[in-house]
Parts: sequence; C-alpha cells; structure tokens
Amino acid sequence: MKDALGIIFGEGSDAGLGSLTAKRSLAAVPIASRYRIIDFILSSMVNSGITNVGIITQKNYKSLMDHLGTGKEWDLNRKIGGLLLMPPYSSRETMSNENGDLADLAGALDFLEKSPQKYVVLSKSHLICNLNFDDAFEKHVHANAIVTILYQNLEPKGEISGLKNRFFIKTDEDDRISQIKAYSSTNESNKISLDIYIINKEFLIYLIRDGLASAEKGSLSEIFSRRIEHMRMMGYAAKDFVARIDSIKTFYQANMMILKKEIREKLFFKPGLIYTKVKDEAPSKYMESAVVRNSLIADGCVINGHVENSIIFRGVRIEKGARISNSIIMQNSEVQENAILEHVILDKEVIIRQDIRLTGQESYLVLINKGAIV
Amino acid sequence: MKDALGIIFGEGSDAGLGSLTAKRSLAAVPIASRYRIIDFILSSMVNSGITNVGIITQKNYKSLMDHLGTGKEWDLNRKIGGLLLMPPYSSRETMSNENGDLADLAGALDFLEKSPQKYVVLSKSHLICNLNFDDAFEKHVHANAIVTILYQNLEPKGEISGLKNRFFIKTDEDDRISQIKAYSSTNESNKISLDIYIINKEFLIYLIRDGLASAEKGSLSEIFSRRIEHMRMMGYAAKDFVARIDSIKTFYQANMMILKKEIREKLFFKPGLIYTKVKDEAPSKYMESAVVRNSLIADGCVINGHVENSIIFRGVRIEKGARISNSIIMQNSEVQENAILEHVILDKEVIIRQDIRLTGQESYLVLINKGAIV
Amino acid sequence: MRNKDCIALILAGGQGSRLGVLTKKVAKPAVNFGGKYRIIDFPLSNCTNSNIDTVGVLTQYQPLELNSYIGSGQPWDLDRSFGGVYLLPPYMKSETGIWYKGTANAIYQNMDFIQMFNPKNVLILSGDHIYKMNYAKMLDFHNENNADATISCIKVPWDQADRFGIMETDKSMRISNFFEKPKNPVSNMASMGVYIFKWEVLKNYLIKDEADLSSSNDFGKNIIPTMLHDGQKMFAYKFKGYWKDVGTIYSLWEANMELLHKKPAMNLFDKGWRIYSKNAIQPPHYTAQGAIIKDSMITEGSVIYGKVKNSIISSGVKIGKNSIVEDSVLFPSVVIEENCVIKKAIIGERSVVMDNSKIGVEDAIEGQVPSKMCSDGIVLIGSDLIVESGSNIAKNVMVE
Amino acid sequence: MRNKDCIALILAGGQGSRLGVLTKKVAKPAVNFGGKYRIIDFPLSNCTNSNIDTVGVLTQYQPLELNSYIGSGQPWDLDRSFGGVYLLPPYMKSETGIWYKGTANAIYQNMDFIQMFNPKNVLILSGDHIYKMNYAKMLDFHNENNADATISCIKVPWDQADRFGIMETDKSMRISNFFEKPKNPVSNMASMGVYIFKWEVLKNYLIKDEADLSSSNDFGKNIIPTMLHDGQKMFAYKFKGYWKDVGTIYSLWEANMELLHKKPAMNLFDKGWRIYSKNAIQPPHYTAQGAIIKDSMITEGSVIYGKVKNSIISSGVKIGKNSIVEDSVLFPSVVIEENCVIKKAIIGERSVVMDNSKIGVEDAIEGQVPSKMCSDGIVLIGSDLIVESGSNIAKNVMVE
Repeated sequence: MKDALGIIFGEGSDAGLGSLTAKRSLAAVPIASRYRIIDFILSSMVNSGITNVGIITQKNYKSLMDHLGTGKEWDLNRKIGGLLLMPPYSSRETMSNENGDLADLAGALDFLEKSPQKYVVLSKSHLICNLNFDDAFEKHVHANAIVTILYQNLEPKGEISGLKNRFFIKTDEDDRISQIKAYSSTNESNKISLDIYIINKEFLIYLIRDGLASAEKGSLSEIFSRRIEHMRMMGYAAKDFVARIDSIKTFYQANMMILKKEIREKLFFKPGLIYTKVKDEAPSKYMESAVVRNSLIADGCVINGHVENSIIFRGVRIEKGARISNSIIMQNSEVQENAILEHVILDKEVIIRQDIRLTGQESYLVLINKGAIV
Repeated sequence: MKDALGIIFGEGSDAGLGSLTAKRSLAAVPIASRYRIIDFILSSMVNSGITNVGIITQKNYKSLMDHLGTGKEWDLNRKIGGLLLMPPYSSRETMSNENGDLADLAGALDFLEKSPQKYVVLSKSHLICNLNFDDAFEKHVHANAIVTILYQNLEPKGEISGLKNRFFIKTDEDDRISQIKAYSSTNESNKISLDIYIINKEFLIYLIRDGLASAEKGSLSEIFSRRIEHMRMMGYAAKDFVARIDSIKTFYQANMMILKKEIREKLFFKPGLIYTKVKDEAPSKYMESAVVRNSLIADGCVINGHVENSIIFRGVRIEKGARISNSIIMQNSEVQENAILEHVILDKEVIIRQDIRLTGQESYLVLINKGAIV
Repeated sequence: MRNKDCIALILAGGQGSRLGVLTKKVAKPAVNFGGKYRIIDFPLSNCTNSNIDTVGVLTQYQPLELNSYIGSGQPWDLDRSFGGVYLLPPYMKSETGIWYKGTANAIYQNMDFIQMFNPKNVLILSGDHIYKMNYAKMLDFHNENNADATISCIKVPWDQADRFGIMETDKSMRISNFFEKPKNPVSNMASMGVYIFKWEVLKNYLIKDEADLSSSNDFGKNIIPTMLHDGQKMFAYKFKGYWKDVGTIYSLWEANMELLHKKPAMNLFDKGWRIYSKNAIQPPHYTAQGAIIKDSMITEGSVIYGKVKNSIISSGVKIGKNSIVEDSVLFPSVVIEENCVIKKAIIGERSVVMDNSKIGVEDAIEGQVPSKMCSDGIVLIGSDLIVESGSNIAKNVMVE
Repeated sequence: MRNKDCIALILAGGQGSRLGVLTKKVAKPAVNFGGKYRIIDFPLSNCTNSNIDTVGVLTQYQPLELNSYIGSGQPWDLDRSFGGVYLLPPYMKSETGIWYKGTANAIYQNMDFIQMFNPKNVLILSGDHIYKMNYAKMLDFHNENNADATISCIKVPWDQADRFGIMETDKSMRISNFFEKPKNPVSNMASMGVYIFKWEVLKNYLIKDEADLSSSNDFGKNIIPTMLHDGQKMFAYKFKGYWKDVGTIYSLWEANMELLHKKPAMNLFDKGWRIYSKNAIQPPHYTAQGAIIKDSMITEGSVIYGKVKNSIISSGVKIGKNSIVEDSVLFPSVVIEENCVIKKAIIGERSVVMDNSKIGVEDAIEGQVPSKMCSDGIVLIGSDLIVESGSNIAKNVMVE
C-alpha cells in the first residue's frame, strides 16, 4: 500500500467526552492503560504500509503534538513522507465546525497535492481497532471504485447504542453501494459505515475544491450520499473488532471490553502491533499486600492495594488498603490508603486521599478532572 | 549551557515583509540562497549547547512546521527535550497580538514548567546572526542577574535605518542596566537591544502569570523597563554581525551583505555552523554560456545566463541570454531566455518568460508573488 | 573542527562465558535484566543522564543481537548528528585485520574513531555492571585535580578484594599504588573498571603498550601500572551506591532479586535518573481473576493466571493457571503452562515450560548433572527451549 | 513474526586497490563522486527509491569513514524501526572469528542477520557501481518467473566482455550458461553484480558452498555456476541505462566527466529518482567577480575566484585568483591557491595546492615516476596533502 496516504481527523465532531476533551482533542484521550485513542487507527495505517499520514487538527492539539512527537514510535519520522500535523489555516479561523468535513479537509489540500500517492485512506481518530487495509485497498483498485466505504454488519440489526449519528449503507451482490442513509428506527440495512474511506486522491481534491466553491456542508457520508448516482462507490465489510468512542459511556465500555481475552489478544497483536509513545517506566511492582484481579496494568505502577476489573495507567500508585473496582485510573494518579473507588474515572495526576470513597454506577460514572486532589 | 532552554517567537510582531509573509510566518521566509530566517537564531542556540527549544507560533505556521520537520537537521529530533512547536491555545484565540509578549508567552507556560532547565534564552526569529551564548550565560549566572539583555554598540550613534521600533539601554561600568528606553532622536545611549534575553526561568514564569492576571501589555523591553528598579538586569555586548529583518528593505540588504567576504566567512562558520533543511539537490551546473559574478548560488541550479550581485536559491533555472543583477531569485523559479531582471525579488516557483524585463530600484524593489507566471 | 569534552567507550566485547548458556548466542552486555532491561542499558543510560552524548561500543563476540538492540541509539537519546552511539567491531586496515587482544588493544584499534571527536578526555566503561552513576561528577573531580587518569573505586568486602584491582591512595585521593587482583590486598578500595583519561596522555600509552610485545594489552594489568610507575597524576574517585558485577549466574540472579526489596538499593523508579531501554511494543500486562502476585515486578505484555512470588517477569511472559513461580527470573516471552512449579530459576527468552513440570524443586535427580556455573540451587534454562510436559529438573542444573 | 518481501545486502568490503591512494584510508564505496556524493549513495538511493527499506552493508576494510558516513541511515530515509540500514562487519562466534573470505562467504556469515527479517528474497548488490536502477521492477520480473535467482545484465562492448560474468539465455531470458570472465565470450550480456535470490534457495547453496573447502566462496565463481548446474530456475534481467564500474582511476575520472555532458546519461537532476547523500552543512557556493565557470558542476561551500572549465568541484573547495582548473575532479575541501594550473587531475579531500603550482601540464618531469594506476594523463593527488608553492607535477603521476 505504498500508493496510499493516510488522513486522520484529530477531532470527532461529535466528541462528547466531557472534561476528558476539555483540554485535549479526542485523538489524544488516554485509553487502555498506555495508549491514546489515535494510536489505534494510526497504527492500523502504518501496519498497512502507509508511510505518509496527515492529521487534521483543530483546537487543543498541544497534547496530541506532544504525544506524536517526531513520529518515531510509528516509524513515521521519515525524510520522505512521514507524519504531518495540519493546523488550521489562518484563513479558516473564521470558519466554524458547522461547515462540515470538506472545510476541514481544505487544510489538507496542499498535502494531498504534494504527495505522490494516488489513493487516500481517510478516517476519524475515534475508532479502537486493529485493521489492515490491504485487502480493501486491493478490492478498491480492482473494482475501479472512486470511493470504498468500510462497514460492519450489525447482528442483530440495530442493537448498538448510540446509533443515531451513524450511517447505514445498502450494497448489491458485488458490494457496490446503492444507498447511504442516516440511522432511523425503520432502518432496512444492517451495514453500518465505519466512516473509513478509501478514495482516489484526484477525486478527493476535486471534491474539496468543488465543495469549497459551493460551500457544501455536512459529513462525508452525506456528501457521498448526494452523489451516489454519479460515481462508483463500493462497500467493504470489516470483520474485526471496532469500538467507536463518542461518549463517556462508549469510552468506558471500550476500556472494559479490552479486559476480555478474545478482544485483547486480537486488538493488540493482530494483524499488527499497536504503537504508542514510550515513557521509560520501570516494570510495575506488586508489593506484599497487592491483590489484583482481571485488570490491565501498565508499567511504572506500585500496587499495594486491591484492584479488580480496572484499567490502570502508567505510574499509578495504589496504597495499602485501597480498593479499586470497575474503574479507570489514568497516568500518575495516586490512590492513598484505604480509599475506595467504584465505577470511577480518574484523569491524569489525580490524588485520592486516605479513606476517601467515591462510588459511581455503570450508568453514571464519576469523572475526576486532571490534577484534582480529592 | 545544558541548563538553559530556548524560546523563539516565530513571528516578529513588526514583520512588514509584504507578500513574503502573506502565507508564511516571518521565521519561514527564505533567505541567503538556502536558508529560512529562523535557521540563524535556532542554529545559534543549538551551537550554544541548548537541546530544548520551544517555538511560539501564531498563524501561517504550516510552512514553518514543514521546514523544521522532526528537528533532525538541528539535532533536535530528541527524545529528551528537542524541538517543540507551541501553537496557540484555543482559549487564546480570542486574544489579539496587541496583548503583547506576555500573552504570547502564556502558550509556553506548560513547556517552561515541565522542562528541567533553570534558565531561558529568549529571542525573536528575525535576526540573521551566528552567536554563541556561552559567555553571556556564564556572566549572567556569575552576576546573579535575573535578566541579561544582549545589546550591540552603534558606532556612530544612531546610524542604522529603522531604529524607531528599537530599544536602547544604559549600563553602568559593570554592565548593569540602569535604563531601557525606546528610540528617540535625542537618544543618549549607543547600546541598542537585540531583544535577546537570558532569563531565570522561575522569574519568567512568575512574570507571565503576573502579567496575565493584570493583563499587562507591551513588549518585553517595556515590561522590563517598568521593573528596572526592582530587579538585577545586566547587559551583554554582542560583537558579532547581526542583521535584523523587519522590512523588505532590511531583508534585501541582509541578503546583499552576505555577498561580502568578511560577513560570509563569519556568518556561516563562526562560532558554529548554520543548519537548515536538506533538499537533496544535485550540485549546480554551469553551462557553456554561463557568466556569474559576485553571487551566491545554492545547489540544484542550471545556469546558462548572466548573474551578477544576486542571491540564487535551490533549483533555479536561468536560460541562455537571461540577465539577472542585484536580485533575489527563490527556490525553483525559472528565468527564461533573454529575460532581464534588475532589483527584483522572485518568491518561490515564479516563471519569468522569454524577453520579459523587470526593473526595480534599490529603494523600490519589484516583488513577485509565489507561483506567479510573468 | 568540533571537539567533545569527553566521549565514552564501552568495552562490550567479552564473551561472558561464566553466564553459561545465557551468552551462547548473545554478548554479555545484551543479557536481559530486571524485566525490561539489558545490562548495557545501565552504562548507556548513565552516559545520557550524565550529558555524555558520544559513546563507542566496542563489540567483537556475537554482536548481532546487541547491534540490532542498540540500533540508532534512539531509546537512549543517542541518535545525535555529531556524536551519538557507534558500534565498533575490529576491522581490516590495508591487508590485515586483528581481533581485539585485550581491553587496551580494543581502544588502541579505535584511535581513529576517538580522534574524529578530538576529545579532551575519554571515559572507559565496561558493559557488564549494574549501577547508576553520574559520570559528570567524576569528570568534575578529574578536571579539578588536573588528573591524567581517574579511576572510580568502591569499597568491597575484604574477603573479595583479591578479585579486583586494588588501590592505595594518599589523603588527596592520589593513587600511590595499584595492585591487579592481589593475593594479600592492602586495601579494600576496588577499581570499578570505570576510568577517565586525558586523551592526549592515554594515546601515548596505548601506542607504547601496543609496541610492547610482552604486554597483554590490558588496562588493569598494563596501562595503569605503567602510568603509575611513570609518575602520572592518577586519582581515585570514591563511588557510593549500588554497584554490581553480574558476571556469574548467581550474581545475576541475586541482582535481579535485590530489585524486589522493599526499598531496593537500585531504584528503577527514580524519575531523575531513568534507565532507558528499547521498547518491546507490548500492551499493558493482564492479571487474571485467579492470579496471585506478591513482591514481584511485572512488565508489559505479560499475562498472569497463576501465582507469582518474589520474581521478575519480563515482557510477553505467560503464566498459566495453577502454576507457581517463586524466586525466579523469567526472560521475555517465556511461557509457563498450567500446573507447573518453578523455583529459583532463570529461564531464557522464548522458552516454553509445558504443563505439570517442576523446576528447581528437587535437590538432585538421577541422570541430571549439576552445572559448575550454577550454585545455591539456581536452575538455568537456555533460550528457545521446550521443557516437555511433566518434566522435573533438579536444582543447580543448566539446560541447553 | 514480521517478514520482509525483499531485503538488500551491499557488498562493501572490497579494498579497491586499483583506486590507489584514494582507498588508502577509506573503503571503495566511500570514495567521493560527482561533487557531493560517495559511490555507495547510488545503491543506497536505488534501494530507497525502489521501496526496499532494509539494507545490510557488509564491511570489512577500513570501515570507519563509511560507518560514520552512513550513520543511522537518515539521509537515505533508512532509519527505520523495523529494518533500515545495518553495518555488518565480520564477528566472532563462540571462540572463533574469521574475516570474509569471498562474496558468498560474507553473506553466509550474516545468515542470522538475514533470518531476523525472514525475507522471501534477497537482493545482492555491490558497492562500487554508478547507476540508477529500479530494483522493484527487477523483483517483479523475478516473481513473475517464479525464479530461484535473477541476474541483472547489461550489454557491454564485445572487447570488454572478457572482464565480466557472461550469460547465455533462451528467448524467455532463462539462463542456459554462465561464464565468469571467459577468454572467448559467447555473448556480450554481462552480469552487473546485481542478483535477486529466493532466500530459501540461496540459504542452502551458501551452506553447501561453505562446506566445500575447495570453493573460493564467490557468487560468480561458485554459487551461480553450481545453481545453474543443478538446474535451478535462473533468469537474466535486461537493464538499459547508464551503468559504470568505477574501479579504476580512469573510469572514476571518466564517470565524473560524463556528468558534464549537456544531456548526461546519468541525470542527477531527476526529481523522480533522487540520489541522496549526507549533507555537508555548508553555505551556498560563492562565485566572485573575476571568476569564470563553464561546463562544470559546483556545490555548496565552494568559493571560486579563478577559472573552472569542465570540472567537478565538491563542497568547500576554494579556487584562488588566476588559477585555472580544467577537466578535473576536486574532492571536498580542496584548496587551490592563486596562479595555479590544474589539468586532468583528481585531488583528494582537504589537500592544498599552494600558489604558482602546475599539475598535469607537463608530459614528464625528471624524478617523477608515472603511476601504473594512472593512465591517459590523469594525475592523482591523495588526501590531506600539501603541494608546495611552485610545484610542477607531470601527467600520470600519483602523489601519496
């Protein structure tokens, strides 16, 4: 797939992650003990042989920049191609998000034109997945498609929560797309778009230019839907695990799902590895009274308390007598003696003092802001 | 100087470089056949042993980002420290430049706080120079100063054009600063500030916080001037060549000055080398009818015409019979047969067609926009 | 020409034969340590943390794994434009090439390399010690004394002093006598094998030493005694802190176990002096419902279903249900299947212990010969081996 | 485990003794070429441009300059996390180490390295040719034929065919015969020393060849004839374009001069196939008021006051007033002072020709012995030399 470049939207326009995205873009939200959300789609692209990736960022992208650095960890510290962050043009500062995907993509026009590749793999950052696009790409080229939309089959139809912002497609027996339609309760298709596209680059450039001139709004799904008659669009069924993060609830669920063996073993290893920024922490240390069950633990932690069904990030300290269950504890947080946390999400660098008790529900998670002392 | 970090303002707030800065920051303006303006101050910092440099950018910094890349060419592709671009915070987007230097520096607060170094070398990007800060730094530490301002002696007083935005300082026999004053015709000092500062980091952090709380405005010169009674500020006389770019005129003059042997030999080699982005062009080729006199030529050019007193950037083609004098021809431009250019600045990728004649004056340079076909 | 104030050279050529099967395919400095490190991470990280950004690693024996581990030097921030890390094997000049004969000859053969940086001082290190040391402070001491050579030293127990180079100094710490492995030590100040030399001075001694055909071209046996004899200014720099030669199976095991102390002398959690290592690209480790882990260090990619006590678990290790691992060091990607008991073992990379096996439980088993290299009951299993279901391996056995 | 489809190995161990003083201190692939390149830039850039991102460079002879030139591989975008460029000198296994005996033995000794990447195919290159070639196309041809080996070949003049490995093929380009340096060549299709082998197949032949004590362990002499004899599927891939062995002083000079043609066969200005090189960190070159430059290539850091005709001027060269340089190749940082005449000379790095000197002007001068390595009037001056004021050096002389 040397002939494809990647474009990732750093923001999900529908990111409702509360204080987790107050000071960082969705792409930079920590997940799964040692990753940021963007690591998954970015690693998927790299593992598919893409060596030229542009990331469209809007606001709050300092933490994303800090995370990606020179791109070394994704082997994207390249002289030819590599990683490019595309900040908003000054001329675009007056535009608001309501202008839609094409306006966001306008910032990438220069990148698209200067890159030698002929195809574009385009995705939002909010998918927790481990995909390889080789097969879809080959089918795209072979079918002479202009756009290929990756989708998943819902079984049974419409059973996932949060479908209301999703698009469904209908395809014929050759997987050619005949309809793209926003979710409705009377939905007739079980093919839900992943919002990952393979697009011929020249066409994408045309679309951006054309869309800007006519001020065309909306998401790419809507834009493609309007043109369905005029262009050859194919579908491609992705069969791997994909979790979509668009709320605190889906964020929490995705973390908890990774505790499952069958998901964990695929998500981190197959078809490729998931890369992230290296922090050089020591191995985690289990002390005398540590009790840990069904949990993911990153490096650099010191554990002397109880941890169950939880996701523990790098450099966390859990003191004796502390009890943590069904919770997510982010980097460098500290849970002091005899504190009790249930259904809690601690952002980075939080301190929970002795004997404090915080209890949420699966339906109502307690979220503590970065750096807070409770 | 491992104990100092660097901060560079990507913009000169007084950048009046016309169309050269329409789509790029001042820091990214091409100069001297193969450099960008920021290369000089950035290389000076690197050659002084600074390994942690933050660059404060505002708008239009895509070309700057592209130029700096991973920081490899400045040996700043580091895991520990290295190069950090600091984009504006979203909370700062409503602020305008009129809020002054402290507001711009607010974007660097996080960087300042997380870096282990105790001192800051702070400069704007618009100085063409090759400096080593070791000696000034040692004096700063030894004198227990809070701020050291680098200055130059004007001989005779006030003979440089464009003094009206400059600040002069008065120092006692120990080089302690007793006055900082904006230029006026009755100026009593010949010590002109270079706007390069060595500052104790903790003090700078205090100043930014304090300044933000009180919405203090103005340049650092003004801010220091107001506090002159309360803090120990030292001067340091820099004796090397420094050219300041703040207009098309000073930009043109700086380029032409580099043609002088004594300036060229120091500026590019002493005390350190000047680094820039590598482009992998072939050596330049002089064809049969080439005539070149007193000119700087970068790699990748093919010269078959006449060139005199000019600055030729990478990848330029000059056809037979073309005559170029007292001009600056930027990257990948093409001057076709028998065209004549005098006192002209061509931005990148300009094409001058056969027999075209463009003539400016030293006092009125003809400036052709990027990509134009004339 | 640019100069460096001080560059470092790490002697990483030794075969490390006392580590038995652990160094069958890799050089000693590449041996795993502490769950996610290799021995050479310690001197390399010390250099980075001491602001020494130019390091030559002198390799000779089985360097492939070491080379690909060090790579561009990026994990230690040593991928610098002028400087950084260089791997220095022996090479041919004109028609001839010779392998490194001794520590001094290895440096002698790389004089051209050192000259590229024209350093004032060279720091000579060995690649087989576990310690954290600020070389910058030693360099300050060296410069303050205007010394020709400075040797870092540490107090060792008197009964071990005969295994080291032993120094006598005056009050100013100037060295008056140096004895390489003395039978009757006069002091217990032992050389750590960490030297700083003025390069101009060392250069001459290397050339003289090379010309002397009777010399064994060794720092401890030849260069240092000769310099001392010539009256060069040589100082001893006292180092306090954890320092451990991990040249034997027992000392390697012991150094690993010492990390598990409540307040270990070698603190890997110190953010002011990180030990860097090449990242394994593994997910967080997973501790299952029935697992019990106490007094242990576990790193990324491991999956633990069994019981782990007082052990070091490296990246990608799997420990199955009802298995017990105690007082052991499992190298990366080791698999312990179900219902095993592992005691006081070091198990090499990617080896698999199949279910119902016992390792290090019995004192002796007929047909199993204890290894001379193993002691104190330690079992050593090599890399890439498969221990079949229901195996029983006695204490002090080495499996190749 | 990750695999690579194809990795490249560059044989860069040769001494290149026919290049005389130019290879006294550096390996042949590190010799300067074309103003800002070294010979090895060509195979390395070809690899990058052909999307081959894993390259082993087999070094043996004087590798220091080559090593520090290649460094992390960044100039060729070969500083990759999995893959990139590796320098592969000979090393010791267990107690013994042997230097590379021949081209095939060099690959044999690095089988462990190759195995790390588990490639389907290996591309074997030599480090001493100037050419631009898309190896990806050759690989496609190799795969389409399901070949065990594919050898790139080029038509050479019949009178030179006896210097090459010569192939006979059928219509499908399958090789029927291969003659290493035949006295009476049956064809003028010469091997370029560019081979693609199926790794699984080559591995077996390397092992067999190593066991054969009578073998000289060479691809052309041993491996290829044996494979052919065994009936393996071997194809010839026809290369069209510029290809030059720069193994002699004359051919090196000639290849440089060919760059100055109006439309050179080796086009360095092609943006679709750049030749990468390590940057010298020099300012733009400066051409002074009185300078005259025609039909020449000049690169960064040079300062020209004199007259330059039909010459290659490398980075950092200074040419003084009233000096004339014609038909010459000046290596980096050469200084020609004032009033000199230099004709048909190759001058090594950093050498200084002091004022009023003449080089290559006289046919013969008493006391100066023409070198066997120089021909056609070419003068060769080594690196780091000083040619005193008023010197006069005759044609065909080599100065060490």
